[in-house]
Amino acid sequence: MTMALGRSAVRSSNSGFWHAAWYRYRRNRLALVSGVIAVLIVLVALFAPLIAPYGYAAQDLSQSLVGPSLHHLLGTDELGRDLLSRAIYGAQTSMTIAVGAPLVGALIGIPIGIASGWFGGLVDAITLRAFEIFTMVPQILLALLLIALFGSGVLKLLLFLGVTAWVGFARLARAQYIALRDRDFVVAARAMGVPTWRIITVHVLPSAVGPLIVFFVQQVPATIFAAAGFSFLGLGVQDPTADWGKMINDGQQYVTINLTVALLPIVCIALATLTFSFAGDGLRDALDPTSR
Amino acid sequence: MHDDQQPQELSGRPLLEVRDLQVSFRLERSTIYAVQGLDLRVGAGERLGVVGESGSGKSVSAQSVLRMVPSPGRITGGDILFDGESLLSQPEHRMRHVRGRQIGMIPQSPMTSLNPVLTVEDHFDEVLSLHLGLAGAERRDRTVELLRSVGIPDPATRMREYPHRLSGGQLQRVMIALAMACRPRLLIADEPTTALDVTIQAQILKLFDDLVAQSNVGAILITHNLGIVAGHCDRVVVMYAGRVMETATVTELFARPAHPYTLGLLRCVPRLTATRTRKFHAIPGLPPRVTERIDACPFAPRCERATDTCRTQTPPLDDIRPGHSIACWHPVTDATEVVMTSTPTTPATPATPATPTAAEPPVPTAPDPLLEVEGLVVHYQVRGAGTVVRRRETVHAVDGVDLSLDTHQTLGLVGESGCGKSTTGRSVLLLERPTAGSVRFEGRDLTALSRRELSGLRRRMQIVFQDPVGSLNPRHTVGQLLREPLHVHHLVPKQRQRERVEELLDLVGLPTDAVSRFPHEFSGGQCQRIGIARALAAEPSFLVLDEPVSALDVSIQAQILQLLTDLQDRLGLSYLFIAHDLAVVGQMSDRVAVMYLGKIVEIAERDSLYARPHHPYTQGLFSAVPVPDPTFSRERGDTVVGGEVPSSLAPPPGCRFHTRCPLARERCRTEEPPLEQVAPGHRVACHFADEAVRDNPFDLAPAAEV
Amino acid sequence: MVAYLARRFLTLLLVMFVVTMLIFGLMHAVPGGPFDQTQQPLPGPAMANVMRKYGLDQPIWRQYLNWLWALLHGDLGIPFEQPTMTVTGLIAKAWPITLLVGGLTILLSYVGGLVMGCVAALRHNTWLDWLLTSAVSTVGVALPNYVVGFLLISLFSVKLGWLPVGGWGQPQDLILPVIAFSLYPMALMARYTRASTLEVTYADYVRMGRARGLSERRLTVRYILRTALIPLITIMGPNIPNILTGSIFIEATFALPGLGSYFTTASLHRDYPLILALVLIVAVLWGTCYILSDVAYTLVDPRVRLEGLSR
Amino acid sequence: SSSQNTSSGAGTKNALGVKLPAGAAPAADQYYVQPFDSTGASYKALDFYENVYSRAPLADQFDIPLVRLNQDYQIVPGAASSWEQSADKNSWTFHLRKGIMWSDGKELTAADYVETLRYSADPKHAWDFSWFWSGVIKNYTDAVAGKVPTSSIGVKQGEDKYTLVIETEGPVAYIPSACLYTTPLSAAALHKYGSGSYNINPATCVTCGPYKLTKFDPTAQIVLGPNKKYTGPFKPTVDTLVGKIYAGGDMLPRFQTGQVDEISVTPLDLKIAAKNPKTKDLHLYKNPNDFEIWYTFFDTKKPPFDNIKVRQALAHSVDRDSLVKSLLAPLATPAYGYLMPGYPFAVEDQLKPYTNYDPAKAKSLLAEAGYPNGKGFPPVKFYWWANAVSNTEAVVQALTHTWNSVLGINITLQQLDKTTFYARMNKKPTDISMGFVSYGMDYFDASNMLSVYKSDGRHNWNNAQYDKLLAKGAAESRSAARQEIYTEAQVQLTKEAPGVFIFHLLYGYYYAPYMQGKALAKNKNGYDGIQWPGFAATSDSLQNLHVAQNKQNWPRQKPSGIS
Ligand SMILES: Nc1ncnc2c1ncn2[C@@H]1O[C@H](COP(=O)(O)OP(=O)(O)OP(=O)(O)O)[C@@H](O)[C@H]1O
Ligand SMILES: Nc1ncnc2c1ncn2[C@@H]1O[C@H](COP(=O)(O)OP(=O)(O)OP(=O)(O)O)[C@@H](O)[C@H]1O
Ligand SMILES: [Mg+2]
Ligand SMILES: [Mg+2]
Repeated sequence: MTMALGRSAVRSSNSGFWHAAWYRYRRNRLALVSGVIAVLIVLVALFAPLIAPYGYAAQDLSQSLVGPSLHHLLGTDELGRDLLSRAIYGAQTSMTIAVGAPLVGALIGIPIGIASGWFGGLVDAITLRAFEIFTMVPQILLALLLIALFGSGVLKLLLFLGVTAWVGFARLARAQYIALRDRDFVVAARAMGVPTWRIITVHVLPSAVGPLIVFFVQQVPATIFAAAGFSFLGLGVQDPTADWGKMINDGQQYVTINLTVALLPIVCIALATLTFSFAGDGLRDALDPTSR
Repeated sequence: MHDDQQPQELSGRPLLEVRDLQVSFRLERSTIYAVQGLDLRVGAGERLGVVGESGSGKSVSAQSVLRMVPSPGRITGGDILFDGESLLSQPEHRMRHVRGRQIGMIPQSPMTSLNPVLTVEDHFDEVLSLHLGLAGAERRDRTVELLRSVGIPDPATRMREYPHRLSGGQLQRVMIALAMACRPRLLIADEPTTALDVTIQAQILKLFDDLVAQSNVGAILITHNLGIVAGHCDRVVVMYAGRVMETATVTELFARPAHPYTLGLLRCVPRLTATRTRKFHAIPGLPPRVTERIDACPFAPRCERATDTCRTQTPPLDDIRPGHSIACWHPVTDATEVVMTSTPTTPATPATPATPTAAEPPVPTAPDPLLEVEGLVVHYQVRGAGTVVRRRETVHAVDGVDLSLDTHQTLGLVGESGCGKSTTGRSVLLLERPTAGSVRFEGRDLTALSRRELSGLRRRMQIVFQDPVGSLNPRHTVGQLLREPLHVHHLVPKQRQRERVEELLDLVGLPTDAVSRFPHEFSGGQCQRIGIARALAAEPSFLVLDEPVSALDVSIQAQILQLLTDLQDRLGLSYLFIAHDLAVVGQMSDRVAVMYLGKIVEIAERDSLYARPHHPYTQGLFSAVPVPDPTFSRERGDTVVGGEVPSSLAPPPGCRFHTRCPLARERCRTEEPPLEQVAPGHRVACHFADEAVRDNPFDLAPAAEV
Repeated sequence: MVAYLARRFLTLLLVMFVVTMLIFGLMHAVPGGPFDQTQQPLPGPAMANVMRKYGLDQPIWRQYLNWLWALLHGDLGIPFEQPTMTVTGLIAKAWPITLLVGGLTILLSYVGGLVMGCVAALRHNTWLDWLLTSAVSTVGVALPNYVVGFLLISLFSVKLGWLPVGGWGQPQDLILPVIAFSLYPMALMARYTRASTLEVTYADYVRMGRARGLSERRLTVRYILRTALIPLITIMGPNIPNILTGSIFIEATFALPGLGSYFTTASLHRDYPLILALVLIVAVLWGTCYILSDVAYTLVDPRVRLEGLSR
Repeated sequence: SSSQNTSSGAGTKNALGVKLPAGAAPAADQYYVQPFDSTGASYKALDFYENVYSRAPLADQFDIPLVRLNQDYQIVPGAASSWEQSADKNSWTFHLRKGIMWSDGKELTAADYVETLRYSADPKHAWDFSWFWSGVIKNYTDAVAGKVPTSSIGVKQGEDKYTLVIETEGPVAYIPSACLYTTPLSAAALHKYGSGSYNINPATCVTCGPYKLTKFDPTAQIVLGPNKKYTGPFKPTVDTLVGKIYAGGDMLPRFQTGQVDEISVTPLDLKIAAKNPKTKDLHLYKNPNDFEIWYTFFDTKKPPFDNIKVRQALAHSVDRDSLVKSLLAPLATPAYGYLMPGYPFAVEDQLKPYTNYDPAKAKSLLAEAGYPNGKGFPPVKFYWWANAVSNTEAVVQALTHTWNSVLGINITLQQLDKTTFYARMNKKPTDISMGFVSYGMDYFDASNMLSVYKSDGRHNWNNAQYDKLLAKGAAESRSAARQEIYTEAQVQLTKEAPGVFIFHLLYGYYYAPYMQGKALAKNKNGYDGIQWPGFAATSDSLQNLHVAQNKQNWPRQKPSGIS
């Protein structure tokens, strides 16, 4: 029997899917570079204290707004804080929020979406109304009220953005599960007597997870944006914590005085959003085993 | 009718001549040589059949004629002469006048081939004004006339519809009318009926024949079904791996096939034989992926006659007789014999007129059938249109079905699309909760079981689906797929699982290294083997086979059918075999049930049914099956089941078939015929079954006479 | 159709009821009231007077019912922030500005995005495709719009002096805010248009159209674009309410006296009537866009029936 | 449209009949455009007695207060030409000028003042500034509380309609200063319309000042045109006032492009302007405006700030000089006490021992308080709200950093929106144990600013002795004696450190070069630019400002809607 099979490397059956995805991902050069940068950003964020030459709050008022020098590779801000260090610590804050908020959203949204897509009926009807309610409330207004009520800060911002992000995840998960619910391979699993929870998790989830992961990755830049918006209103991350969105708002005023102060966070955000969206696109293709 | 002995092209210069056509697709890391030196010619009024397995380059060749090979593909050599003029050297704007005006095209999937946002009329307006400069009332009249000529009822109103409001059959009629709109001189039909039901297929092919005959166009009919070629073509080209293997007139080809590949194809076509066969002739292996130019006979790896010459030298396409050429180093000389031996009983015709009583006594029925379905009803509630409160409408998918199946037996279930076969299959497994009725499996009523009891029983009954790829989880490796049932039912201890998976793979004829691969890395036939292996993993005693071979090429189809037959023998399985093709069902089943619109209209022992179908619908189905025998096809009358299946939202009252039945009269419209015994084990639901057997409205006469 | 509209409208009402109730409760739970002073708090009796004057002394459910009752009479109340006007008057004054900017933004971003997306798709895999898709999406997707706005002001107003730095009154005032506001939706639009156009480009019916001898231009316009644009309705529909209610960021950057800024000031001032009015506006707009995009969907795509639509 | 008129209007008359001074631009150019940032503001009225904190820009131009302030913060006659305190010191009598006419034809009389003040005490009106007269004018507090009718408050017509008598609860020395806040409503209009809101509608506006309302659009601009029926004593050269209202955004570019004639600059603006060739040579006008003090307050009833040593430690660990120098200069001076030097009775040197920068002392104080090197000091939240003029964001960060690094304690910042901040701060007892706020004067007397720290006042700090000193100071009319009392009060306050005083804000202004006049010149304290209370009816700057010929070709843009 002739086997018209592709690559013949012997792979362990469990890692197979991810292995293949990784193979496809690697072939996409833009996605690969973006992915590497994205990972670097995350690493920088994780190891900020080790990498940054100064603390994020370390001030030297006598060194206010100086340009790049050997002491301060990228110069300092108004309070004489090292910009490079702030950008590095900024990665930590921004990435915590940008990754944490979608995570919260996913944790809330995906189970709801799955339940509503899989079981339909009343659960679905209620979920759909909840979608509408959440979409209809102006986000800024809600945020301001909640911040006035609970205060602001990295964690609270993260929670707020996460809680409002659930709808997207739920919608997507719902659509995925509705689309997959009646597919033959799912029916086959039912025919096999596989318990419902196992069908939902082991059989359907792997097919649904691709778009969800992609959505997650796309939410990362979107969340950086949203958080920056709150900083713009002065209601985001608290000083002196370094955060890119905050640094943009603080720094843009200095564009004529010290260009690095204004540009550095913009470059950081642009880099992060772009790499994450390219990486997201790459992931979408890679996670679909049927794409070339 | 066409005279097959005198190919018309001899009368002068052919309408279309393709010479040594080469087409290749340059992909990122490989090149696909889709067509590697194709020669063919079509004369006016001639119908050329192009057959070959999937991927053999049929469609690409057709696209090349219109210079429409999709993007990475390029015509790299050869020439295409239309009416003596080379099409390849025409500038693009001239080509546009050839397309649609000189050459019409009929697509494979009519459902996706019309612009969904334009009405049917818009499509006609476009071509008619573009090519013929028609406008206004004249254009409208022409459209109506065209649509009428392809049998669209009430064309003046129907043409204002959007495509999605028309059924597949009607759409294909529209596509044909559209292709004929400017009276082209050549018609290319690329598998025009693959997406359609047998009955509709018969209607469309008849239409095709009529049009070609009336308008004297040359026609290329691309198909993978040799049965169609036999009935509807004058000459045949057999393609394989982008090359012509054999070409001859239809009669010649079927009478004296000379290429082993042609022979192979012929032998694996399912036939309406008198008795059931348990031996299938398949071409082993798979068609190659033509990623390089093969300097050898491309068929050699699958050919039992292949020698070293075949593996090292390309055989030229040589005439062995006038008008019959083949590319083979070792042509089959005594083909008739081979074909004959491949079909042990009398070929092609629907059997000897054996009286049911004279037939072999059926396998003695066990006192307790394995599966017993009584009064099965499955209704779906769907949301219909409504004013303030949305009306709920009922789909009568299955409407009172009784079936029974004994151990180690196969029950065939046939019927047109949408008649409720799959629904029956699924509700038998309780994958769909029956609205009413009972399903007894191994003596227990499944509908009364608790969830837990049912899930325990599930491993005794499994299902294999039509779409081999879609039924396998694309994210699971074959290993995971096969281990799942073992895991769920705790069938084998963990450390033995691997061994068992390998056993299963072996059972269905797959190599053990398939374990770590994903479904999409396999061909359709291989996927179906995986699907079967998965079904078998749970060690069931009963399988629902829901059109397990409909999506496969004939050669692969035979492989799978053989596998299923062998497995049944080895493992003592019982099958509920669902198909829409009487020939396939006939090869597999001990008993056959014919379904129409949610009801069983006829059920009998296989041989009894095939010898003497009683229900007009059954007879219609028989007449629609394409038979790979030109003589028979030609002699068989061309009456086909007209019309289309009514909506199952509102099935017709009385006998559901009355809307399409040539025998229907008043009583049929009001009174529902019961399923009555006409012979032992043969039951029919028709008020006029006697008359049907006597008169045979669908011209099954030749069968009765032989 | 009528039935569909009626049903959608009813659910919309229900949802709005819940939304307003939610916001009503929330805004009363927040510390600080509309009449709190900063330097010196009002003396108790005076404060009590004010509260009584505006009905704020009543139990909260009462207040909500009062508001609902007034709403039924078309009365949105008096903005605490600007008691010299009615809420309706204030909105009538601010919203047109936002609508103008938003309308132009929608126009620019949709038309621009469409053209870019189509061109990119039709010139698939060429440098033009690359330029359009990457350049626009880089700026549009990678930078917050107020940063874009700030950069635009720095360049065109302060440095070159070609355009006003912001404000309202002359036609030139519109240019920079509209550009800054458009970039993101434009990038989004371009991206989706490109994807859906590419998808349709290889559809069967386009191939068949070509096989009938239709010209590429006709195929592009009647076959590819017409169907490629259909999914955009559902994708872009939800963005419209956001754009039409204005962006606080754009309005702050360009000093536009539009509606967007009220979304922050109203809640910062605890301007209850205004907050609720804004919530209503968004809800109504959102509901309208939802329904309109459904209806539009059925109009452009004959395959879709309203009843069957679900998202 | 931009007018760059360089022709002269000297000698011609403006719409009010004022002869234009030498070097002045033509009458058509005698308008003055001021920018206002409406972020966080709400514009409810144009009259002080209608609403104080939510007055719209250009308010209080429709009437004349009893007294006015000159550039040197001296009280000068306004509507009253003279005033005197009664012998028992329990009342003051003001003598009004005759012949000042309202635009509805009635004369300005004592009745207008009486009715206006009664209206202010009306519980139904719920005036937001009623605390100002509470405890000052006789029966005022009771009237506000609704215990007595408003007619019983101590504001009466004297012997004739040009005499106004104000009876006080006890001897109040600073009544003339306080009477800066006496821009009256028209009694007739007040009766007719029931409230002072008639003045925000050009059709119903009643004025006795030099301007009348021509446009009131609180989201875009407010325009005051010349009141041609004006009969009062003070005639301005600038006959049209435009208040441009912006919802946020940078003011500097608006000034640079000639949309407005003046801006108030932030420390950041100065840095940016210095880089710009067009603005780098502009003269920076600066003055204390309302003598704002920016300080950190504590809830002294809650640990750890109930410990005076903790508070003193915090006070000693701030290096105000360098903080001001790097973050605020030249727009602030370090604050060693609550009152800004230059403000009545302010002292500085006596206070420095309690607030000077002395990290060692700070550390030892903290150790004495039981937190050696900050050990055991609970984590504290430091609340603030953003204010660009005072560069709050940078200042609070610098402060936090200083405290944390000098004392080894853990203070974290928490920003709030303004409403929430004040709502929580003003709660009784306060909901904020440490926060950053400012206070600006309401009238030019130490009693005003110092009363902030009265018991049951703004902050949660009680000191009986301090209260006694304030009461004594209010009753004392001899200046030297008052100085002594207030010095003692300031020492008391600073020593107890219920707050850490950081800086006194100076307001910086840029005026387009054609804005000229004595109003912009340096006053006796050396400050320049239009002094508090601004270009208002309560100030003499009205007569001392004009638009000169635009010799520098500054790109002035004439706003729409003025003639
Ligand atoms: N667009 C394309 N890109 C790459 N390869 C293609 C393309 N179209 C066809 N091919 C390849 O060309 C070969 C011939 O394809 P073609 O569609 O002509 O086969 P066919 O005989 O029509 O098969 P089927 O019965 O499945 O329609 C196949 O190997 C196919 O993979
Ligand atoms: N889940 C469902 N909801 C509503 N209607 C359904 C559902 N499943 C099937 N139907 C309808 O029930 C009828 C029978 O469908 P079924 O799939 O059993 O037909 P079939 O004979 O298997 O057809 P095919 O040959 O196309 O597979 C059809 O009209 C179909 O549209
Ligand atoms: Mg094909
Ligand atoms: Mg089926």
